[in-house]
Amino acid sequence: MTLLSATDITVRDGAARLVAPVSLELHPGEPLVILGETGSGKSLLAQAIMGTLPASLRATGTVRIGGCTLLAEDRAAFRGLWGRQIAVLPQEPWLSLDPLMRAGPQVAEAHRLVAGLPAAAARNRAAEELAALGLDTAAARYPHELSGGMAQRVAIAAARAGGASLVIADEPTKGLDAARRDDVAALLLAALTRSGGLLVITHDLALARRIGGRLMVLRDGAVVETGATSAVLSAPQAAYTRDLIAADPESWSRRVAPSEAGQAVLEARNLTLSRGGQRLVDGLTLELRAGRILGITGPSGCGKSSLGDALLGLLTPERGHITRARGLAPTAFQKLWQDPVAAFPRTRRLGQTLRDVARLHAAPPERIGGLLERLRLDSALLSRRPAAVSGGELQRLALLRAMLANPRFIFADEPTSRLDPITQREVIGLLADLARTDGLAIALVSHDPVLIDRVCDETCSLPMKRGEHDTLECSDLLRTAIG
Amino acid sequence: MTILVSRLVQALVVALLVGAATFAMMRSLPGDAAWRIAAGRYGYDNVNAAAAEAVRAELGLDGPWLGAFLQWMGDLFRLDFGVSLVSGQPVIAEIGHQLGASLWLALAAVGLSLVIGPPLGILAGLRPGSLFDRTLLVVSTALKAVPQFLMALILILVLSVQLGWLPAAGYGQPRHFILPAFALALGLAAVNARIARDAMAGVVAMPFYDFAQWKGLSRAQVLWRHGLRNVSVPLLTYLGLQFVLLVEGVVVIESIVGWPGIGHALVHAVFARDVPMVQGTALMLGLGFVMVNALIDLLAARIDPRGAR
Amino acid sequence: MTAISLPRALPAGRTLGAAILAIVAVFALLGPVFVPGDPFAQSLMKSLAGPEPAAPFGYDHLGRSLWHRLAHALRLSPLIALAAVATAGAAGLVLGTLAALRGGWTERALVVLADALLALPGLLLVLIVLAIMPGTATGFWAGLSLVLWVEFFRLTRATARATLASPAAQAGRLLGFGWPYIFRTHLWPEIAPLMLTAAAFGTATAIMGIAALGFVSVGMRAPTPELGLMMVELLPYWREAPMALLTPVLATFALLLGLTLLAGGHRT
Amino acid sequence: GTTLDVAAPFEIQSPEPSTTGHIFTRMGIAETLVDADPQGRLLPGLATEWSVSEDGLTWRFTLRENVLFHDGTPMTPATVAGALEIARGKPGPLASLPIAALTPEPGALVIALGEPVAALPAFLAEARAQILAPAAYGPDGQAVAVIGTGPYRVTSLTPPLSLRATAFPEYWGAQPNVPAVTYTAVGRAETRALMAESGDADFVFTLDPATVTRLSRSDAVEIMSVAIPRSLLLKVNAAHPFLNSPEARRALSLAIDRAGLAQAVLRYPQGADQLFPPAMGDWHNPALDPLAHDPDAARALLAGLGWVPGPDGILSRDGQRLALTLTTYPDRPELPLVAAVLEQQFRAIGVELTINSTNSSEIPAGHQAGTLELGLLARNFALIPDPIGTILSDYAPGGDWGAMGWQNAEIAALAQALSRGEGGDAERARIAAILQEELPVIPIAWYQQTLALRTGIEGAVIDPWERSFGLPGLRFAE
Ligand SMILES: Nc1ncnc2c1ncn2[C@@H]1O[C@H](COP(=O)(O)OP(=O)(O)OP(=O)(O)O)[C@@H](O)[C@H]1O
Ligand SMILES: Nc1ncnc2c1ncn2[C@@H]1O[C@H](COP(=O)(O)OP(=O)(O)OP(=O)(O)O)[C@@H](O)[C@H]1O
Ligand SMILES: [Mg+2]
Ligand SMILES: [Mg+2]
Ligand code: NI
Repeated sequence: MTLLSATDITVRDGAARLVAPVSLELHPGEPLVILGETGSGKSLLAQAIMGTLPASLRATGTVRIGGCTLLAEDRAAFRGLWGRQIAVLPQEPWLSLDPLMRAGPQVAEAHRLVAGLPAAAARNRAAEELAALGLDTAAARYPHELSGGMAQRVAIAAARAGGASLVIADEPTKGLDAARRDDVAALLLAALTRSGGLLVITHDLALARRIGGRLMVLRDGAVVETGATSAVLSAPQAAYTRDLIAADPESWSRRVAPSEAGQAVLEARNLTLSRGGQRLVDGLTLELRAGRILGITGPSGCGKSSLGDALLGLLTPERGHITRARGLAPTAFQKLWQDPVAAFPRTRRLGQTLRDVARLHAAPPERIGGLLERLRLDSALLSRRPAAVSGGELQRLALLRAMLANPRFIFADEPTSRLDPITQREVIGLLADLARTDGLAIALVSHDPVLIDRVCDETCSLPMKRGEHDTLECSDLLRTAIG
Repeated sequence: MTILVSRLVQALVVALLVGAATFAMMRSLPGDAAWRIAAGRYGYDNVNAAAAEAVRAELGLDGPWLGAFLQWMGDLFRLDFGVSLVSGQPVIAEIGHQLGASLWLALAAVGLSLVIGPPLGILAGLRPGSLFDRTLLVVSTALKAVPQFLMALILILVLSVQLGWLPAAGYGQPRHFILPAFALALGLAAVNARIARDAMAGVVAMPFYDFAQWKGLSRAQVLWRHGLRNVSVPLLTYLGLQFVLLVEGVVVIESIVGWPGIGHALVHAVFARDVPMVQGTALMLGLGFVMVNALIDLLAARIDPRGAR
Repeated sequence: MTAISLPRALPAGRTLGAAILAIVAVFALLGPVFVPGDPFAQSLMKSLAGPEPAAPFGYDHLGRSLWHRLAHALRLSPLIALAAVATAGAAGLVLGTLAALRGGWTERALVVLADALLALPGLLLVLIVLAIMPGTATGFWAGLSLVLWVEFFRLTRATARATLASPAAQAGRLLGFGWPYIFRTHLWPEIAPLMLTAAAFGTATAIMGIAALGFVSVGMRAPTPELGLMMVELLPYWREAPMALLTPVLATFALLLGLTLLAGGHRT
Repeated sequence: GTTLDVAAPFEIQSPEPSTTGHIFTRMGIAETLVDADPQGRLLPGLATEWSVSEDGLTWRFTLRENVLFHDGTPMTPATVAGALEIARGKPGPLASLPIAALTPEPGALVIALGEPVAALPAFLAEARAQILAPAAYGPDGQAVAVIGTGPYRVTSLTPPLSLRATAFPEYWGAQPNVPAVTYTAVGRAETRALMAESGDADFVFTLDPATVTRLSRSDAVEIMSVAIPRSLLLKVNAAHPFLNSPEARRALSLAIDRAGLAQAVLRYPQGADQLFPPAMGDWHNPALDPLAHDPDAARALLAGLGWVPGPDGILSRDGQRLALTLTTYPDRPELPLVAAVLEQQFRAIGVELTINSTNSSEIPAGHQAGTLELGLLARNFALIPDPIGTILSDYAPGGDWGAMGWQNAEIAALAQALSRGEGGDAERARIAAILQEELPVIPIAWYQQTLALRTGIEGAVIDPWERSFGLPGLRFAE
């Protein structure tokens, strides 16, 4: 018996085919995990199955849910399934809750209006469910007062309140650290009853292992491999899947530290940082030497980026000194941003931007070509704008841009958090190369302890301060996203 | 709390600005104030050198600059606006009378415009690019292109002369409000329909709006429970700004329907060089704007707890 | 990778807007060439007479050809409005960028000033400026600029703050670029579309503002053909010659519609 | 209804007679010692009769008995003297009179003059000479309430736009037919017309030309109009180097198409062919050569003065363009219109005109400062019901609203004599002739007063002296 079966789903944007015919089945009690390259069509596939594609795209194929068969192009037909048959768990849970309504009512309204409970009963049910998820106090709070994990749980409760047995979750752990990731996985599995279904899209192999069930690997809109999750992960058949699994930091070999330490490029002594009236870093002392990689870890919102800003002189420390090695140009200190798209001028072609930098630093134009080759980038990319190249490519272009300024130090702020494992390995590998060959000092920020362990010569772990960092960080996200 | 403090600072600066600007500008106006005041008082048939001299002697208009300015600001901060140069009545009493008339008119107009504009705008915003959306764009542009005096005239012609439902002009009874308020409201509605439309289109594009539907709520339920709530915040913020636009309309409408309000008084005061009246009126309008916006800030903060801006 | 799902119809709207404006401009510039005539020449005996070949839109109350008056009005009114909008836009851009760049007291002072100016009815400001320079185009330009700059300032400041704090601008600074480069490549592309929308609305506000002032007898000086003034002049004859009155109203409508469509879509 | 609603353009500033008195007399609330009939003949008002001494210096006004103010207090010689004493302390016609003393005597008021003023009773018929009760005035002489003696008593006064009044039961004369009246100030002529049409106002005062044509076709209202002693004229700075010869002024006059203006713009049957309109009775001189329209003659006159046309058709002389600024005011909507027409008609003879439509005070102020070049204005010759008052102040020798930079000893002597009560028709005709010859001001049109009356109201009479609406005489027809 199948809960859902989708046959020959394609998605087109005009003439361009974004998802090739893909078929899949969901069975009761057995989760399905979809892995794949960035931009391979995972989200579009899920959206086509749920009838939630953006209006500009066209889908074909058939979807059978429960007793009825629907045509993928007939979006209106899916309406009746939402909430009652399919619980849709969106990618960004804190953006999915109405910012102006308290959490409780957002769950209760589905009980009342979808499941048809009377108002008082709906309120009680919502309160019970939230309490069961460990959220007794959250019911009366607004979304911006919830942490990411809390918002995630509220969204799950709200999505399922209508009584749907089938849960579809698109990257539910994006941007979360390991502990929080496991919480979410546990929650999704707990919601999966014997007769229910679960479909999870992710880049994260650890999450895939936790979920189990069956696995499907996508690339360029087509299925590369399917099978039981544990089987595929332990014995991948397709080459791409093998690469993917091999690219997991878990399987990286540890970097060999250069024998002799270079000279100090940057020193921070007794550094104390505060932001928004909150002490983030207290009396930190560190030294960055040429050719060495310093790992910086710590939970979300603990001040990793802020520390970088202070080291680069973008943020004035409350106390302490930062000394740069004598004789280095101000532009010898560069940064790689967490989100590379945001770090390029939106409207300018990439080539133009790079040429501007080369001209400013009196670098010969051939230098760009040389670096492109070294970073294994196609020169055709230069005629595009930042939004039109992939994340991995852009991160490498960012590195290229920084290299044009002849840096001695690079602060790499979570440079791979949005990338799939293969692209992630490429970028990190490049950084390590640069440290070795060019003698760069690098500070690498990541929330993945394994990655840090494999690459870095030494580690600086920022502790989580007491207080409500969690909440604050979420509210920041909300504000930038909505405000 | 910070809302109120920042608005308080704004109010203070408004007062200073009004004080200094009215004083400086009215002093630097071309021509002679005594003459203008005399014309305002005695009318064009009777203004002559003797009348201007009498005014000059009575008001001591030839005093030195600085002393007059300091005296002026001092009085201003004691909320003593002095006496209207034209009518001889205390400014505060005149304004008190007129402000009431204008305020009710303005409120009636805003109320009416809210009944007309946002519902249409929301309907259009739900389906951006639809025929209804485009029609609304054309109609609201047309409403903006008809000057308010013409709008008032058309309404009088239809509602009073042809249908005989409403009085053409006058002041005093509730029925006198309807026509001028309507004339003002149509212009405002044209604009706030656009605002509501854009806000609604924005809200519809938000992930939470989709998510609410994915929970299983019907379109109407989502609109009612999530759409309106989220549209109301930008609409409310815009409403605060609208009071400034309203002043322009009020001036025109008041002079066409014979409404004893502050806009009408303002025009007369500027012409007659009635400095205390101009200052009092401008200050009242400015402070009124600040107050309305403080209220709106508070209200918006209640609806939207994420903190102002 | 959020998909930009602005309706495809939008560029069509823009094209239509541009087409309307082009027609208006062609009429304004070439109308008097197609049908030669003088916007000031009166023939009292033709007062409010209907159209004829020499005056395709008929005559106004003083027997002047509406065709020619309208063509000239469609040069003057948009000119004043655009000049005011340009000045206000430039001032708003400079001060807004300055506020976002300098921060601190400069920013606070400018914000308070803009807020306070906003609290004063624009009409009052224009009235006072006009009392100093009565009835001249310069007076309107000055008064309207004073009113309009606040919006451009607010817009620029908000965008500039966000943009300057963005990783892209930070990267530019780190790479050693100067402010002019940052302004050109980062700020301006973000601000320009917003400015366009605000400018379209500002132009509409200015044109209607001039009309409203004409109504309280502080408009342009008498024989000058100007849209607002034409409406005010023809108002007394609304029943005798409704088409004469509607002529400037329809022209204003076309102008506003063109501007609205052209600028459309960039409102968030 | 039992209430008669009046709509008129004048705003109520305050209870003060010096600024708003004309509304109170028009509405039949306050009265003056002397009254006037439509022909300008003086009639008894609060004074029943008056006489003057041989030397013309002492006037005696016998006061009406049993007159009560609206507050119930009786009118006495002392209260009358007090009211007039306050009135002449304020700007107005009374202030210009050589009054030596105002003495209350039993049953009468005696006015002693420093020199003879034959028109004194006419001065006392002016609205600002209205008699209010002592309680109407504050300690500084400013009126704080309207307590008059007229047939209507104020029940509410709400400046700037409205006033209500009801019949005063103890009025000394006949009770009015209409028991209650209201007054609404409506500045826009269009609105007033629509109020007449929609029935919101029963009596609408002052209609604009365009409205008259339209309303006269309506059954709901009746239009009445009468010629009034008011002229639309061009005030000329005769001291200006371009305008200091009578030929130059005559050229300007010849450039004006008065008939066209009157018909198309003002919609009157005819333009002015001399300064004084027929409504001024004795002052109108039918024997004068009418002013004509002849642009060719105008050009010839200017050429005779040494002006030659430039490339753009504008004349110039010694390198100076014949460019002048015309100052006018929008309070009367027809003035800017006429100015626009003049601009074209003057251009036709090579004179460039810049129109400055501004506050009305700019004309007298420009006169005083000597900076005015041309002023377009509407002059009321009947500020008091005897035009000699206005003639004296405007042309003997010159005045804020009259001749500028122009003096004529003969006119001055004639006017002084008339004012003293010496001379008659011959002197008046001579004054008119001199003005026609010299053109210190250029007449353009004579005015008509028009009003709209709701159909079914009877007994209306328009007062050409603009003193009264004649409300007590009105009746609602059955
Ligand atoms: N609305 C759209 N219009 C046109 N193309 C789109 C649209 N949405 C997505 N795409 C394109 O379709 C492809 C697949 O997108 P999709 O979002 O499904 O990728 P994904 O596998 O979910 O990637 P990620 O892991 O980055 O979320 C991408 O190349 C993307 O650029
Ligand atoms: N511009 C700012 N003004 C005030 N507070 C800020 C600012 N930027 C960040 N913060 C606060 O400082 C704290 C640390 O932020 P930071 O970005 O350094 O954290 P992080 O460790 O990099 O977190 P993440 O892993 O989410 O990137 C957070 O609580 C955040 O809310
Ligand atoms: Mg995706
Ligand atoms: Mg960070
Ligand atoms: Ni008025």
